[in-house]
Amino acid sequence: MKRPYIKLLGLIIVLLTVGLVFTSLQTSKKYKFDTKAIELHKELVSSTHFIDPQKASEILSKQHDEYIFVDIRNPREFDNFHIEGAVNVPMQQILDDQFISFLKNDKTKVLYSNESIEADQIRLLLTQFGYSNLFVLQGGANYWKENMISKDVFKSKGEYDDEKLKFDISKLTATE
Amino acid sequence: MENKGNKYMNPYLAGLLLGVVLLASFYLTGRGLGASGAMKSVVVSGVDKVSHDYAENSHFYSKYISNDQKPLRSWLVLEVFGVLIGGFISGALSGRLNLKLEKSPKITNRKRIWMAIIGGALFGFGSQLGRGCTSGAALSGMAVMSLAGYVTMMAIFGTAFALAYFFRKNWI
Amino acid sequence: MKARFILSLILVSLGLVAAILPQKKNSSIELDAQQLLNEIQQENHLISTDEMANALINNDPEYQLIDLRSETEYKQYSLPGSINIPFEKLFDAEWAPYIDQIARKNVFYSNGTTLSSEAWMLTKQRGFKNNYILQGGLNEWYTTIIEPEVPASINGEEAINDYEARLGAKQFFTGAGAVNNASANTDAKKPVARKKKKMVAGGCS
Amino acid sequence: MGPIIPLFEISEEINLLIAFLIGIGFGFALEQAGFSSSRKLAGMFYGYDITVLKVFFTAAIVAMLGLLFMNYMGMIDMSIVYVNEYYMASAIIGGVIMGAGFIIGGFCPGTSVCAAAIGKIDAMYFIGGSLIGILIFGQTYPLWEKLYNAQYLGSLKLSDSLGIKDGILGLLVIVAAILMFWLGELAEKRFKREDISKEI
Repeated sequence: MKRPYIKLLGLIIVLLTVGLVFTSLQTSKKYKFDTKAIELHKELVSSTHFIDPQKASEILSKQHDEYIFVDIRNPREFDNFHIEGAVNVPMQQILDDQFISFLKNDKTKVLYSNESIEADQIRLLLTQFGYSNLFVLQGGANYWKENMISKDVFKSKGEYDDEKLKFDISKLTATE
Repeated sequence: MENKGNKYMNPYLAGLLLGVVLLASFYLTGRGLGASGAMKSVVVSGVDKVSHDYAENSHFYSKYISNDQKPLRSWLVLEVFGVLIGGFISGALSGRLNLKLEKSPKITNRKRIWMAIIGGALFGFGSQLGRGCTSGAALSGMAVMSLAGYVTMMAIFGTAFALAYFFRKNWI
Repeated sequence: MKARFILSLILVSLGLVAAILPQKKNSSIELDAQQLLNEIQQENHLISTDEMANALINNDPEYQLIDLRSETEYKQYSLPGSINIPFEKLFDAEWAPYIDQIARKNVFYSNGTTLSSEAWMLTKQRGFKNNYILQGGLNEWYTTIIEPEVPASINGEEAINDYEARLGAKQFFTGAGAVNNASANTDAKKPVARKKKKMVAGGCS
Repeated sequence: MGPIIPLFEISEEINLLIAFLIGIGFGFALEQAGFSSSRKLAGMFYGYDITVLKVFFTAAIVAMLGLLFMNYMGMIDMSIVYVNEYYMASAIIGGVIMGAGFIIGGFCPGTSVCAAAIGKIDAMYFIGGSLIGILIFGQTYPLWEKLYNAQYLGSLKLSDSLGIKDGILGLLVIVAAILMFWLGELAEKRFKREDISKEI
């Protein structure tokens, strides 16, 4: 064996490694989060991002222009029932370019889903993605549907806050 | 003439090659290279074979054995196995394959073997205490700028230099 | 000699460049948005109350319930074996060994699902693994486990089986076998194999 | 972004395969550099052959620079990369013992495996000795446990403990290494021993 072979082999190893490193450079299109989780956590603790149905109905009746209701359910559900004036952006497609530009405008967006959890998660996702002015409608479409009496009259009854205990806790503690 | 193929690579080029391998290891696995860890795995699994209960109760061995994990099926063991193959390939390509006891002509074979065993034992012991050997602690540690890496490197080479005079017969 | 000089020059200049470049803090922990969106939709992170009740009955050590509500609420009532990490303290250093670990499945719960899903989103973004959500929270726990609804007969055999299982679970959680909260709380041990800062286990020792 | 395996949850088998491939590269580089010869390794301490110094520092510098630039380009998440934990006492004492082992035995564990692969008998004895040493450590571990865990300072980086940027430390290491290379080559000329150089 002569030396050139060894040099060649060394060169191949180097090239392979370099190639490996650089091929992995071409990653798919990534949406980087801008807001760090810890900052977001502080924000969640210190301020609310919920809008209760009462306030939402006031907004709607006064026809505030700066608010947009965003329905993140699928089109079928949207066609079935939706809050008047709401825009349908199905959550599956919320990261698509067309909607991203829509979500970028300065208006206050109120997200809702059937209940509030999915909307809340999507809101967190978008906030982490650098969007602001996002709120979540408590109770979601389900609550809205039950409590809407006529076009402009909204009767708030029952519980819309997901985090409110819906049963008597003393029943549980009494059994100890 | 037969020694023509016996030449080693230019040290700087070999260093570059080694550095690239090390870098690849960091990039792919997030860890550097190592060797003594694999030897420890061998020892641990040996002790485990001999007496599982003993290994389980020992503070030292029990760290490395758990029921669903075989110490020999680890990253470092496979890596060292690769070193064996890689070294063999290189030796074969450069015509350096032959059974040989390398020593200074001033010492006997017997002495060289004992020296190798004692040196190995010291190195094995030290690598456990120092959490890594020249490759794992010093080389990989230096690449990631870890203080432990630099300290270990200086301790190894410093001691070796300091003691070199006493063992000159072995090598010169 | 000349080659050596050039090589040294290259090395030093590379070093100079490295010294001048600002030190960036990269974090791979941030997921990309699409990935997170997919995970939200797949709902693999939801643990149903039935599943959780089953795990508790079987004393499954894999699960660690984490109560995200306030301390007062936690003291009033909590699920057996749960530990209390109020939502505002989620990222406090003292809880890091619980939140960022690989040994057990953390199941976040609150009264509803809002707090737990927020906690999940945040831990997810920080790259912590093994965090789950108790679906529907305590409210659903109550309606499915403690006071399960009697299925209408048309719901078929499966629903009735479920119901029977739930009745058994109810017995477990409310009857004589109910776990005392005070002792359950001290039960929650630190996870055994805590992963340090998500680093690769390495070195050669 | 790397490191690839921990981030993308690559399966155990592939991980082990990569370990094997990296090991081959490692072994190849070591053998090509001449680390399979104990007298060449020991030569560094007598000045007649400073290959070890050259290879070792070149490799460390290449990997270090690579990591620095990869970090700058956002290709690697250094917070996941393993940084050796620093236990001051055990690092120093362990290092001293290893140094003694190095000059007596003529190998370190990695090079001994590499040397054994091409049939060096002394390397095989060295490996056996290492196993014995590890076994001794394991058997007498309770004696050392305190020392082993003393003065834990965490995964400390030299740059952090000096309070300088990683890049500046990198530059310092490069300059120091070039100085050492220069001194080493002078020593090589001064302590040249033809007979040994041929034997190796």
